[in-house]
Formats: sequence, C-alpha cells, structure tokens
Amino acid sequence: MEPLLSINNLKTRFHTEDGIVKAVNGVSYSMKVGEVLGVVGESGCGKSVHALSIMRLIQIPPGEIESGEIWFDGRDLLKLDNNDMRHVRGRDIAMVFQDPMSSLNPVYTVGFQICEALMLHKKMNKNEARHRAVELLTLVGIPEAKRRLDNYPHQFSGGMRQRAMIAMALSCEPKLLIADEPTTALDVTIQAQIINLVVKLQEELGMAVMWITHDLGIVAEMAHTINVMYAGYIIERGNVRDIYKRTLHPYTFGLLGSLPVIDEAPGTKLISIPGLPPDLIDLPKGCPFYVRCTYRVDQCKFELPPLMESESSQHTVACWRWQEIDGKGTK
Amino acid sequence: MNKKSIYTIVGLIVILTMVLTACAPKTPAVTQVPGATDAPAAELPTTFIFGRGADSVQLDPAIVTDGESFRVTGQVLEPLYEYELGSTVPVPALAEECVPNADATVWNCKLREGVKFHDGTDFNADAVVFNFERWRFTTDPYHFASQVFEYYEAMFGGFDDASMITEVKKVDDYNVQFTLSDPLAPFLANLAMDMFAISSPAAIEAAGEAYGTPTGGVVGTGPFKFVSWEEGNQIIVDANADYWGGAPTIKQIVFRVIPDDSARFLALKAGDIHGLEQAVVEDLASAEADPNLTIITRPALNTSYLAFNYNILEFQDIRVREAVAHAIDKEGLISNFFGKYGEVAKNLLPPLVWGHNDAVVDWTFDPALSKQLLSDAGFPDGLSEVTIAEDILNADGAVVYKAGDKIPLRLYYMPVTRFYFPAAKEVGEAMAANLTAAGFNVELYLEGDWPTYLGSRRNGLLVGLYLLGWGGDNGDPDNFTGYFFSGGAEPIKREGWYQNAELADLLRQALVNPDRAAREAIYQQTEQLMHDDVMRIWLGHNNTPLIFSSKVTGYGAQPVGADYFEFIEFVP
Amino acid sequence: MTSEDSVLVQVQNLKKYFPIYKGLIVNKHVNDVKAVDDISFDVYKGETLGLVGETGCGKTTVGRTILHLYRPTSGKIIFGGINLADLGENEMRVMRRRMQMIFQDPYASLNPRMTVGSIISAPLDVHTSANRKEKQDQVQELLKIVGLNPDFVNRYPHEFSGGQRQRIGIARALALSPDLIICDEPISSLDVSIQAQVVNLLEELQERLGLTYIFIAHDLSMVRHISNRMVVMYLGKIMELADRNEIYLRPLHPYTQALMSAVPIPDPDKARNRQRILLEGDIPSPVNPPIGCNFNTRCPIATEECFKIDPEYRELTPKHFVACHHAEQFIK
Amino acid sequence: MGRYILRRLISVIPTLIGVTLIIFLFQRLIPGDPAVAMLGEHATQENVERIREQFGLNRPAFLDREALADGDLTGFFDSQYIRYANRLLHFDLGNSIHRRIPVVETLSERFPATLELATLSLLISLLIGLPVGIASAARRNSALDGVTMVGSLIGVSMPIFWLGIMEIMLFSVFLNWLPSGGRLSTGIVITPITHLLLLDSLLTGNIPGFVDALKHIAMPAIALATIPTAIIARMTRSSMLDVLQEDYIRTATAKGLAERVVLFRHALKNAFLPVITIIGIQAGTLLAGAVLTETIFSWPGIGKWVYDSILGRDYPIVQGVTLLIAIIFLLVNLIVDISYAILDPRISYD
Amino acid sequence: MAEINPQDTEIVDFAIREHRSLWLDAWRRLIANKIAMLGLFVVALFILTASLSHFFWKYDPKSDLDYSSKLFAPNLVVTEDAPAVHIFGTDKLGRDIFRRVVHGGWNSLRVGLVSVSISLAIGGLMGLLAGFFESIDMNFWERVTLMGLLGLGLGSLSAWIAAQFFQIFLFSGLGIFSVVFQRWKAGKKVRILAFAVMGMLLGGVSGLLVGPLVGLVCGFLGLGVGMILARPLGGKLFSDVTMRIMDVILSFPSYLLAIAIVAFLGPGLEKGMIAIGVVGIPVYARLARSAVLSVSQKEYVLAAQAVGESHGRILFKHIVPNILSPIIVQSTMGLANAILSAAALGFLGLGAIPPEPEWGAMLGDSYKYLSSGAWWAVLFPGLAIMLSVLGFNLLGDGLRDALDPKMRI
Repeated sequence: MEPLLSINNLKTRFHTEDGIVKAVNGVSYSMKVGEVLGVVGESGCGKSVHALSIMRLIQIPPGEIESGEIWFDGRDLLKLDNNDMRHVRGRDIAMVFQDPMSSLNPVYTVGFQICEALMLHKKMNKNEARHRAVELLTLVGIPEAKRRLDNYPHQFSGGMRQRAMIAMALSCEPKLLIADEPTTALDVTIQAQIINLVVKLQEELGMAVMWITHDLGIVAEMAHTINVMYAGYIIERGNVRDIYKRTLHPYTFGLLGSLPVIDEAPGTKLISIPGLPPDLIDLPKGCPFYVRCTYRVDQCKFELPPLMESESSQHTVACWRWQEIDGKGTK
Repeated sequence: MNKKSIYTIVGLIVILTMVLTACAPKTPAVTQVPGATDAPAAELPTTFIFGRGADSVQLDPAIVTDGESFRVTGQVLEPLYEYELGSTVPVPALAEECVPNADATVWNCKLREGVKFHDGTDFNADAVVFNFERWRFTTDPYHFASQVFEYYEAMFGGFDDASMITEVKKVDDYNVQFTLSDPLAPFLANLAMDMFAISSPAAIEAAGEAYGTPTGGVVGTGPFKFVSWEEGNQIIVDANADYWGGAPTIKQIVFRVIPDDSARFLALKAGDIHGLEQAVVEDLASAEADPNLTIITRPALNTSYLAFNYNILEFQDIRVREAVAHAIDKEGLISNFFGKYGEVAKNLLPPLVWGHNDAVVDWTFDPALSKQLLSDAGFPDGLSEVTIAEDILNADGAVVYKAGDKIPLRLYYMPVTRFYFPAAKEVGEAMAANLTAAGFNVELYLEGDWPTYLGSRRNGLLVGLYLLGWGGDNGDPDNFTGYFFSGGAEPIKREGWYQNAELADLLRQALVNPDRAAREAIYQQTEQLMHDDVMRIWLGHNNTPLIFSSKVTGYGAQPVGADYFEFIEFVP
Repeated sequence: MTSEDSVLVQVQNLKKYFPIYKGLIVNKHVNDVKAVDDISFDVYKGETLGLVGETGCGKTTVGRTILHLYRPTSGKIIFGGINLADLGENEMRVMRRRMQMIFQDPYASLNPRMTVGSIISAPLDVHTSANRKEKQDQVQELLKIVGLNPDFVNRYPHEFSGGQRQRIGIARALALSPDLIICDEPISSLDVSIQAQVVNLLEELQERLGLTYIFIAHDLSMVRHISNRMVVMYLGKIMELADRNEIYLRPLHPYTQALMSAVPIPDPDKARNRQRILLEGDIPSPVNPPIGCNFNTRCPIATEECFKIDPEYRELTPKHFVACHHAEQFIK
Repeated sequence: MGRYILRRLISVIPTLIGVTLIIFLFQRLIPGDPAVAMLGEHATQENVERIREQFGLNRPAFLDREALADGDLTGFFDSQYIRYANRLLHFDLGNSIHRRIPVVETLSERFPATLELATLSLLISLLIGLPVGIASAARRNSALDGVTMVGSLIGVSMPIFWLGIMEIMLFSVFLNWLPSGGRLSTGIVITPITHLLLLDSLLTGNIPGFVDALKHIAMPAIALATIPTAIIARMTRSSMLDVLQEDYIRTATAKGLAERVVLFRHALKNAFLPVITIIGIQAGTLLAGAVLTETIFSWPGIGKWVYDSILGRDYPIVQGVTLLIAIIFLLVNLIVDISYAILDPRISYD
Repeated sequence: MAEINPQDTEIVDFAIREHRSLWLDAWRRLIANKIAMLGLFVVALFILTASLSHFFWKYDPKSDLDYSSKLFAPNLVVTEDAPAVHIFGTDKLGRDIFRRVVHGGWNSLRVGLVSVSISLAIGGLMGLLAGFFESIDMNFWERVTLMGLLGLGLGSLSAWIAAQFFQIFLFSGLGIFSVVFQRWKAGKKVRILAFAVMGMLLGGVSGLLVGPLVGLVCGFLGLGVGMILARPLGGKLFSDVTMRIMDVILSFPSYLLAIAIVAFLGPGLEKGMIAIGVVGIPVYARLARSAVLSVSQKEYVLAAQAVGESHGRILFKHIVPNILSPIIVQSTMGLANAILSAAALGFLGLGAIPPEPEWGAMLGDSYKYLSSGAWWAVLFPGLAIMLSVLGFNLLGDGLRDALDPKMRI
C-alpha cells in the first residue's frame, strides 16, 4: 500500500546570531493510512520542528528547510506553491498544538474559528458551517455545544480549549492529524480525557495520527509505531512493543529508566542519563549521544551511526552497538 | 496705550480734496472677494486687510490700554478733540471748539451737530455727559465693577471726588460745560486721547458689560462701523456711508491677527494682507527693495533707555555711570537693531515733543575712556560685582537683597519686543558685549517674562543695569519726564531708586505753569540736568515703520500711535 | 524513623485566602480565592512528604505559606515547636535558616544579573558573618555537592542548562544546612532525562545530610517515587494522606483513584489493559468551590450527601487520612 | 460596562481636583502680578490694587486663616480657590483678566480650531502610521521595513517647530503654494455649524471654502502629525510582530488561511490593542502639543492662547484651558479603555 | 560490555555558551546592529565635539559681537566681502553660527543629562518604591516611616491653619503610634474610635491656642486624620497615592507644564532642566513601577525572601539590576526628548539666557530673519537638534533591541 506520508532526508535549520541551529538532520520515514505514530524525544530534539516542516509552518527566515522531500498523497509538499500548500493545510493535514491557552485567537469566538476552516475548505455557507461546528463540538465532548459556539476562548477551560482545537482540526476530515504535545500543558486527569478522545476519534474516523510527545508513557497505550528522536535525528524507530520491550538504543533505554513507574517497589533508583543534549549549533561529528553514552567506543566519536535495521525490518536503530544492548532494556 | 488714531479737520479737508480730485467717479462696490483670488486689473479691491501681531483686548476704549484695541476703536469711535495729522497738536473732532475761561478751570465745548451714532441715535450733549459720567462715577450703573477705567483715573486724577473734572454739564443739546478743580495744562491734549472717544449711550445700555466684547460690539460715530470680531483671528469693520466727514473710499477693513513677525511679512508679500506695523528690521531692507511694498514711518514719540539701579553702591558714583555711558556704542546699536528708522537719543524727550533740548551734547563711544573712568572710580580691573546699598523688599515685604550683599553685575534685558525697542534681546546681547569690552563684566539677566519684569521694576528689584522704554500718550512733555521723576524727596523705587529733589521740584513747577514757553524752558533745563547727572542712558527713538502694499495709498501715520484708514484707497 | 515525637512541622487548620477587591469608590472586599482551605498535617524529621494535586489545588500556596512567604489567613504553622506566627521579623529571619525552598522554574528562580557564586552565597551573606574567603570556599563546596564544576562560581545563570540551574537552586537551598527543604515542583519544567538526575541528587542529599523534604509535584508517579508519605490535594483541601504504598495499594478517595489511573504507563501492555477511571469535566474555580465536598462535581460515586455536607477529614485506618463520605467501601 | 464607565468617571474626580490644585499652586507661586501684566508700563499703584481687588487676587489662595482666627468661619472659606471651585461647579470658567470676557466664550471659539487641527493630524497619522506599520511588520527586514524604521526614528526626532519653519520656507516662501498662517483667507465665509471649517464647508457644500481651509490646515497638520505618525507606525509594527509570533497565528496558518486573512483578520485585531493606548496618548498630546505649531502657523487655537495667557498671567484662561485639556486627556483614556473592552473579549468590566 | 550505571560517569559540564555576562551579550548585539552603531557614532560625535570644544576651543559669547559681518551667508573661502570663513554663516550680531552650534551642543548635552537625571532620580525612585511595596509587604520600620510621613502630610493642613507647626510632629507621632498599636490587635472599631479622638485632641487643643473657631476646624481635621491613620495602611496606599500624583502630572500637557514651571522658577537653562526633568518624572515612575511589578513576580525575588534577605538587599541586588534595561533604553530616548524639549523652550524664549548659545534659542532668534533670506541661521541649529536627537533615538532603539528584544516603548 502506498504510504500516506513519506519523508525523505528532511533537514531543517535556523539561522540565529549565534550560528546555524541544525534542528532536523536528515529524517526519513513513512506513515501508513490510519497509522498512529508516536514521535518521542526531549526538548530540542527536532520533533516539533519536523512536524512544522511537514506543514511548512517554519518561519522563513530565520528558518530554512534545507533539503528533503515530503511526499504526501503523491505530491511533494516542499515543491507545492503557497496556494496549493494552503489547501493541504487544514484540509489534508491538520495540526493541534501544545498550548491550548494561546493557540486560539482570543478575540474571536470559538465557533467563528471553527467555521472559518469549514467555509474555506468545504465551501460551506455560514449556516452550514455553524451547524457542522455544533456537530464537531459535540463530537469532541463539549456539552451544550450550540451555546458554547459563541463563547470566546477565555471562557473555556484548558481541556475544553484543547477539545475545541481538536474539533477545529477534525473539521475537514484530514487524512493526517499532527498532535504536537497536545496534553503537556494539561493536568493528568484532563490529559487522560484527551487521549481517550483522540484514540476514540482515530478509530472512528480512520485517520492517521502523529502524536508528538516527550512522555514515553503517553504513547505507549495508543501508538502503533514510535520514532525516538535525539538532536535532530531519528535514533530508533519501531513498533510500539519493540521500542518498549526490546529497546535497542542506549538513549531510549535511558529515557525509559528515567521514568518512575507508579507500581515500582520502594527504594528503586531512577536510572538517569548523565550530561546534557548536544548544542545543535555545534553538533559532534560522530554519534550525537556519544558524550552521554555509557556504551560509547571510539567509533561512535568519529562515525555517525546510520539508522540500521535490526533483525526485524520494522525496528531500526542508529547505534553501532545495538546488538550488545538488545534485550537489556526489557523491563 | 499710546497708539492713537487721530486726524485733523485740516488734514481731512486736504486729503479729501485730493481724493475727490484723484478719482472722481467710482465704480460701485463689488462683492468680489478681495485677496482670495486675483481680481482683474480693472477691479480694485475694496477691502483693506491689516495684519497685526496681536488681537485687540476689548473695543471699549475707555477700559483698554493696548494699541491694538485703539487701532480698531480709532476707526469706529471719535473723541471730542483729535490730534493734528503727523503731530501731537489737539484739534477739534466731535467738538467744534472748546473754549476755556480765564484761569482755565471751566471749558465750554460746542459740539458738532447732525452727527449720528452707527446705531442711528443722535450724538449730542447728553451722550457726552453720559460718557463722562460713566467714566467718572464709580457708582454709575455703567461704570462696571469688572472694568478698570484706567486712563480716566490717570489723566484726570481719579474717580468720584478725586476727579479733576468736577462737573460735566449739558448747557443745551450741543453745548457742554466742563468744570475743573485745578487748571490742567494738557486738558485738550487729554480730551483728544483715544480713550476718551464717545460711545453711543444706547449701545452701552443695551450691551451692558458685554459692550466692547466680540458679542457686544461697539458703537461710535467714526468712519467705520463695527461688524464682527472673530476672537484671535480677525475684526471686520465696514465703511460708514453716513460719516459726517464723508464716507471712506474703501468699503471694509479687516484687522487680521498674524502673531508671528515673519509670517506677517510673508503674508504681506504674498498679498494676503495690505499693511502691517512693526516689521522685523531685517525685513525692512527687503521691503524697500520690493516695488510692491512701501514703507511709511510713524514719527517717534518714544524713548528707549538703559537705567541704573541706584540702590547699588557702585552706581551711586557718577564716574561709574559715566563709564557705562562711554562704553555703549549707541550708533551701532541703533543702526543695527532699530534700522535706519531709529534715531540715537540724547534726551528723554523725543525731538517731536517740545521741551526737547538739542543743545545737550551726547556722550561719546569711547571704551578706553570708559576703562579710565572705571579705574578712577576704584575699579582698575573692571567691575564684575556690585554691592547692594540698602535692603530691598519685595511686594510682600520680604527682604530679597540685604544691604551689603555682593551680587554679580547684571544687565537686565526686556523679554519682549516693544515698539520702542524692536529687538530688546539682541540689544541686550550687543550691549553686554560693549560693556564687557569696556571692563564691565556684565551678566545678561532675564528676570522672567514681561509681567515679572515689570513687577520687579516697580519694586526696584532690577538690581543692576536694565533696559526699558516709554511711549508717549499725548505728546505733552509731562507725560514723559513728569511721569517718571515727579516724585517727592523719597527715592523712587519704580525708577531704580532715583532721587533728585531739584529735578522733582522743577517738574512740579512745569506741571502747574499754564505758560507753554515757560514750561518748555523748564523741560529743556531738566534734560540738561538729567544728562549731567548721567542718570540714565537714553538709547534711541524709534520711528516705527509700517509697510504697505504699493497698491494702497492715503494712509496717515500718527506719532501717538493711531492710524488713518479712512483715507486709504487702492490704486492700480 | 517516623514517630510522633520527631515531628518537625505541624500544619494546623491552615487557611490562605487571597482577597478579591471590587467597588465603585472604595475597594470592597467581595470574595476570596480560597487557595488553601483548612488543612492540617505533620511532617516528620527526615522524611519526604509528597504533596500532589492538579493545577490550582493550592499545593504551591501551602509550601509558600509554611515558609511564611505568605501570611496565613488563619491556622498555625509550628516549626520545631515554635509557632511561626508569634515571631517578630528578626526572629523569623533567624528561623529561615532552618527552612529553605527549591523553586519550580529554574529560569525565573535565579537572578540573571548575579553570578552563581553570589546567588549561592546570598543566604550566607544574610545569616552568617563569614568572610569572603570562607564564603567562597563554602560556595565551591556546595557546587561540588550538587555536581557542578566549582570553577563556575563567576558564571551567570543563563550560561547553564535547566538541569544545571536547578542544581544551583539546590545549592542555594543547602547553603545554610536547613532542616527542611520545600521542593516546589522542582522537576516539572525539566526534560525527562534531566528529571531523573535531579531526583537522584535530591535523594542522595537527603541520605547524606538527613534533610526533610516537602516535595510538591503534579506528577503522581514521581511523588510516589520520592516520598515516604503522600498528601493528595484538590481545590485547597486534603483529600487523602497516607504512606506511599498504602496510598498506591489502597487508595480510599475516588479522586486519588482517578488520579492514579490517569498516570501514563510506559509499557504498552499494561497501559492498554488497565481499567481507567475517567473523570468528567474540569476543576471548579477556587473562588466559588462547590458546596459540600469539593470533589462532588466530578466524583463518580457522589451522592446527595456529598452535595450538602463537607466530608470530615479523618483517620480512617491507622495513619491513613481521608476526606470522603464513602471511603469505607474502598477498605479491602 | 455602564458601571465601569461610571466608576472610571468617578475616579477621575480626585485627579481633576489635583489638577485644579496644582494650577492654583502655580498661580500662587509664579511671580508676576496679573494686574501689572495687564496694565503694562503705565500702571499706577491704585489701578493695580483695584484690579487685584476686583478679581479677588488679594484674597488668600486657598484658605483665609486670619479670618478664622478672628472667628469668621465663612471668611475662612472665601479664598480664590474656593471661589474658583464654586464657579466651576456652576460650569463657569470665569472672565479673562485682560479681556474681561467669559473664558468660555473665547474657548468655544478657539477650541474648534485646535480640535480641527488635532483631529486632522491624528487622522493623517493613523492613515499613514497604521498601514506602514502593518506592512513593515508583514515584510520584516525588507527594504520597506528598513525605510519605515529609520523614517519613523527621524520623525520622532523632528523638532516640529523647525519642521514647521522649513515647511513655510519651502511651500510659502519659495514655492508660494500654501499660505503661511491663519485658518482661512479673508473674505471666505463658511457658515458655522460645528465650527470645524473643513466639516462645515463640506456640509454647506462650500467647495472654495473647503479648498481654502484645506490649504491653510495642510502645513500645520502635517507638522503636527509627524511625531504621532512615527510613533504609531513603530508601535503598530512592533505590536504586529509580537502578535505574529503568537500560537494562534500559527493555528490560523495551519488551518490553511491565506496570509492576507491571517494578517488582517487574526493578527490585526489583536495587535491593535496596544496601539490604541498609544493612539490615546497621542490624541491627548496632539491637543496639548499644538502650542508650538499654532505659534508658528498663526493658528487661532487654544495652544498659543494659553501660552500667551501664562506669560500674561491671565489665570482664568490658563485654568480653563488646562482643565479642558486635562478633562479631554482623561476622557481619551476612558475611551481607550472602553475600546479595549470592545475589542478584547477577555476584559470584562464589572 | 559496559553496564549502564550513572555513578560510573562523572558529570560532564556543558556550559554551552562562552563565559560572558548579559551586559556583554547586549554589547555584542549592539555592535552587530548597524543602525545602532550609526546612532552611537552620532552620539559620540556630538558628545565629543561638545565637550572637546567646551574645554579646548574656548568661546566667550559675552564679547562675541561684530556688526560688520552680520547675517553673512555660509562661505567656505575667504573673499573680499567675507574676510573670514563661516561655514554655517553668521547671525544677527555677526557671530559665527558654526561656533555657536558646536558650543550649543554642550548646553544641550547638559540639559539632556541633568533633566533625565532629575526625572530618573525622582520618578525612578518613586516608581521603584511604589512597585516594590505594591508587590511585597512592608515591614515594621517601613510602615513606621510611611505612617509617620502620612501623619506629617495629613497633619500639615491643620498645623498650617492653626499656625502651630509642632502639630505636624504630633500627627506624625500619631501615625507611628498607629503602627505600634495595630500589633496590640485591638478591634477595628475601637481602634478607629481611639485614633479619631486622639486626632481630634491633637488638632483641636493646639487650635484652641489661637481661637475657638480655629480649634473647632482643626479638631475636625484632626478627627479625619486620626481616622485615616487608624487604618492598617501599607504599600498599596503608597503606590496608589504616588501613581495618582503621576496621573495628575501626566494629565497636564507637557509643554504647558514645562512653560508654567519655567514661569515659576524664572528663565534660564538650569530652570529649563528642572522643568523638563519634572515633566519627565511620571514616565520613569510608571516605567519603573511596571518593571518592578513584573520583576517582583519572578521566583528569584521569592527566593530572596525565603532566604530572609532584607528589603533593601532585595531591592538593590535583585530588582534594580533587572529593571535597568528598560530604564537605560528609556533614559537614552529620554535624553533625545529632553534635548528636543529644551530646544522647544529655547525656541519660545524660555531656555538659555543669551548670549549663551543654545540651539532652540538660536533658531527662535533667527527665525524672524528667515523672511529676509537668512536661511542658514535657521537651518543649521535645526539640523543640529534633529541630528543629535536622532542619534540618541537610534542608539536607544538599538539598545532596546540589544538589551531586551521583547521590550517595547
């Protein structure tokens, strides 16, 4: 089956006064129709930037998509003109952002902001759009949707705003929904509601979802495939069970170890990754994880490990010594 | 203050004849807007636009003091007497003649008959009595409490019982009798002042306190009628077709306010206005060169001077004063800042005023001599600090300067430009340079704005050298010298604490002497006396220049500061 | 280790209301934000007491009020037997030696215009008469303790990463060797891999220095990881207080249960198989908390009683406190 | 909203009292006697005294302590300030000391001139400043942006009196295109309705009048508009740039909206909020800042008038005009706040 | 095969950036900004020429007078008509305009510096304290000071009426006593009553010394003062009152206020400095207050309180250094404004006293010669004003970008 999204050697940079920030350094992968992909990594690993690059929402300047291809539905998004790209955004690919507090325009009603996309992409008139907006709000679980339509964002709580954002994203039935840390700013109980909602909607509507997060716990329960990113590279990719149960990369291993588990025994120590992520302006020549890695050998210092296949072609890892780590990460 | 609109019957007749012969059949008035568009050459404008630096204060002449008010009231209202054109001699106006009795305490005035106010009421003895009683009695219903009849008080000694005019009696409809408490030598000159122009009683009764304001307007007998007053912008008067002296040729005068000197001159050059007074000296040269402009000067009835504060020990030494006198380059100052229309002064009285003493020999400009004198006086290294002689108090009675205080030698300059002082600030700067060169290390000092300056001067608080001047009100020498120095034996703090018993005595003699020749001799004597004492340094008399468009003729300039606009005509 | 006589801090009926003013001419006091509404608990010497709850539950206010950074509206804080409210300004200043705080935002809690050295030595400047040299030595020692290069004393906070800055904050808190450190969400703004570093450091320091922590966080699993006992707060009130295992194994309050079930589990099998208790709706405003039980708007087992009567905060089983009318049903 | 406006109006009262008090304090402190100022060189002591008496200038400024010590409670309050305040309560600004006519009368004639000038200047600065600011924010770091930034800094740095002089030099002296001063040429009559000449001439269909008035107002309005234009352009630009960084702009773009829609629908309304404050401040400043412009262009408004009145110690005028300007300033502030409420649904005033 | 154990690895330091303070950082950003460097250049040129000429190219304006060369147009070479070079021409008194423009710079610089210092010192301090005490509770001694001053201020009216100046000290004492009294936790109503009575006695008794009516009036005043003093007033009050005063100053049109102040103080460059300085106070007060309010929300201020640092230390070590950026920018732009305002005052004849060269006054004096063609006497002083002001504005703008890119004025 033709993949829905296929990214090939995407590189994104930012030109700052301190130097060139190499945010995304040659990312390649593809996504199937209806697939739920989790993109995991810490801040500055390029996970959001690569998503914004797909949407071509990088501010240029200072940003620049240096090279790569993003094939979506048979078209290279990077080659589309602005107008065509505009029609991809919102209609084919929709996005939900991290901070629901600031992602809705405070001076327009929620209803207006939802209808805007409907009127643009679906060529609905105002009444149809309103009608559809009520349906959408109801769909994402906002009670009294009709009344809420005329509310301003500040009259919504954080969770409700994120629901409204999702409703907005779903308005044109996109083929791909990119959720960029949509629950990070929310409380755990609300987070659970949102995850539940997205999982439900994904199953109902059959769209593909790219869920970006720093929390390995969140994607564990919903993703089919996981990309682990570090310093602008995908360092491990595989289906969800492989990533958690047969961790191949020391970084992924470290990430998992850093998380306390709710049912852990008393006295358990967390396993921390020493040091800090590298400076994206001044990336090392070899493996970006080299200085923090307890498995490092000289080869790692000088040779950048490519994403290589493990025994399963579905599970790839960018580490010279993955075979030695294989299985150690099983918890 | 002292710019008055006067004219004489002689002048009137002469000019009227000229006018009538010059342009016999007039085209009827056109409604073409003058100045706004270029009228075809054949059609001359009928509206004369005069540009001025400030608006009138009010148009009731009895209660105002500023020239810009009189400039307008002079067109609308007339007094019983007026000044002869180009001089200060009083000649009849609304009165046909006024005859005194032997000791000059009773004057009988015969009024002009058939004259009507602009509101249609008759001018007669009742109107005259009404006006004089209004001015004189503080209890008069139209002697409004909000108004100050300043000049009546100043010229006639006071109100009510203090007034020197003790009675104004209607003899018949066109005869009025004035009774004075004492002989008053300048009585006719006083009567001719613009302030004592006669208003329509009916108009005053109708307008009440608003008389003379933009809403109340003003009603007189003059050649122009008040039409409208746009506060801060313009006053419009229309020709009085029924004027007893004959209707003016122009149909309308607009007095426009253009506060800025440059802008006013530019407006004149552009043809937006037709005349202005008191141009910047530098503009005069360009006006002279401009064939479209003509300059007319108002004969000088003013004097500018540099005064000493005699409460300063150093200035009590005549050698120091003399040194100052020799330090100043009067010629240079006058020619540079008054322009060629200024005259160097050596008397307080301008040449125009009788009593002027031409025999006085002016001080020479001689910085070397200055230094010598200063050295003789005990200041070989020059003078940069002076000593207060006696305590000086302010208006509230607080001591501002204490006896023995040392203060820097100051030269106070006026913060404003006055007609007698076209460029006070520059004169101050130049004079400071003169004085510095002669060993006086003066510090130019700005006391504050004009009211502050005047207030300080009244209280003798201008402790140093200071600039000021005087413009005459009625051409009588007492209005100059007498005003200043006729105090008693006390030092006059208003005049820089000057004290001269001999001078005061002479001035008192002159005031009560009805014999003009005798008075003239006394005033000439006082001029010499003041010169010998180096009491003040007279700087200049300014023949105030007015610039007109060359299209305008017939303007008559008056020393007292008034304007004849009724003879104005436009020529191609 | 945790016995009654080793109580370090007693919080008794603590209330902290932030007044809201309104009015035409004179500002009238119309209402309060009831950030902390009548809570009581003890902190034992050497333990870590976890304080967990969602946004707006008042957990940060509790921490700040214990340090008297906010004046309590009512109630007592007894620290080492001394009621802090009775202390004058100078005595309170002396008292501050014994209790310190680590803040949430490592970017905002360090003065960007001061060097690391002067930030860490600030408590020493205030409370000790040590000379420059002594202070310098002490600062370098502290930097070593928290795992930073002592040569960095003259650097500025912005030259450090978030985790390093939090270490600087810890060093500052340690400078006066306090008895109690209130950790106010010290890891919530750090990356996952750095969180573990800081938590490990805190645990290690506690062992070495015998510190007492009040550890405030919204992340239940992290709080459970580090604490001996846990307090669960909701809307200014304590819902449940118990030992870490007790609360995990036998949560008595429906809110605790829901909170626990909402915690993400980094294990696909477990995550997909567990039964979630999904709470409906949002947290009410602390200005107008619901009548009766604060949790009644979202509680899956709320009854009529819950909408009328504020449940008593009681010790249902030994050392297990809970504020719920219906907690009994959960005792297994 | 009504309550809020009421509340704001009430809160203005102490400020206004403060304003009147300060005006009075200055009156007491500034040397120079109105009577002397009015009478000039020829003043006699008696006249000075009489005028002081007439205008109550010999009364104590605030309270008569001596009267109180003598047991006279009413005399205690008979002070210049109380008299003034009492008049104010009756909406009477008093009479000019020099001209002896009601201040209100002159004010009603002169204020429209200043209002017209200030309004037109504000319009100019809005019409230029806003689009330029938006455009340079939308095309950040472009040539247009550079020109705007430098140009606006030059505008802010411009001494307006100098600019006015230069305008006159160019357009009046050298080119002779525009009149150097005044509001209207002599002879042009515009039937007054609002006393705003441009408006009145349009209302009465007086086209030559309109053209003439426009010619007169052009130079002063441009001079006066320079600084506000520059400030508004800068403010709009920086505010737009801030807003364009916001997440909701990204959301709007992600929806697929065209750049134009994002810019004008989503960014502008938000960016306008801080700009309103600046516009409000500028509106207040324009009215007051007219002193210099009016002086140079002989504009018969209140700026020059009040300046002369300060120098002439004509206190009732100074008090009246200052009070008027202060009230307008406070009103403008109120309007700004209300527009905030209208534009920004987050703000609720209750 | 290595075991993963954090204890084995020493902590590696990643101080990513090189060592430099925020100020140094800002300086780098500044010199990278071409426009700011242009501004810096203009400002430096202006300061250099002004001060160098002041000290090394002596000029005595008092004796500078030469009628023979008055109003000469600019000439770059000596000709028969113009025996000396005047690159900017001469003015009415034959003075070289170039020389006066250069020396006028010294005055403009002084005006700018002094008036900004006045605004900054008074406004900045008021704003600083207002913001500080609005966000941080006053301690005992601060409250004592505040209430003492409040008593002093409120009592002065009554003291003035009765002409018993010791009264203000009594009221001041009453204010201080109120702070102490509040510790005794008397009920609110009792306290207000007690202080009202005390105030009435303080005012009334000393008023009675003058006369019965004076006693009555002062008693009433004292009653009111006592009732106010009885309340537990704190930093909010201080801030409110300060800011209300600033509102009052702000609601005056700035030029008119400056003119009025000059009319009050008398003319002169120094008086102009004061006037411009006073007019600028509210700007700095508001700026400082809002900056303090935002800084004091920062956790490091809370941290300082938690450590037990004194208010003075918090203010000067934590708050002041962090509000300096906007203050520096505003001051630079304020310098530009002050030069502009001084020129405006000079233009109106209220600035420097002649013959002292000052740009605005030169412009104002020469303006009237424009119609006779002396454009140079107007052009050059005007250009000098504009360029120096522009220089400071460019620099200020660059400083803002360098110090705090998010800030705006």
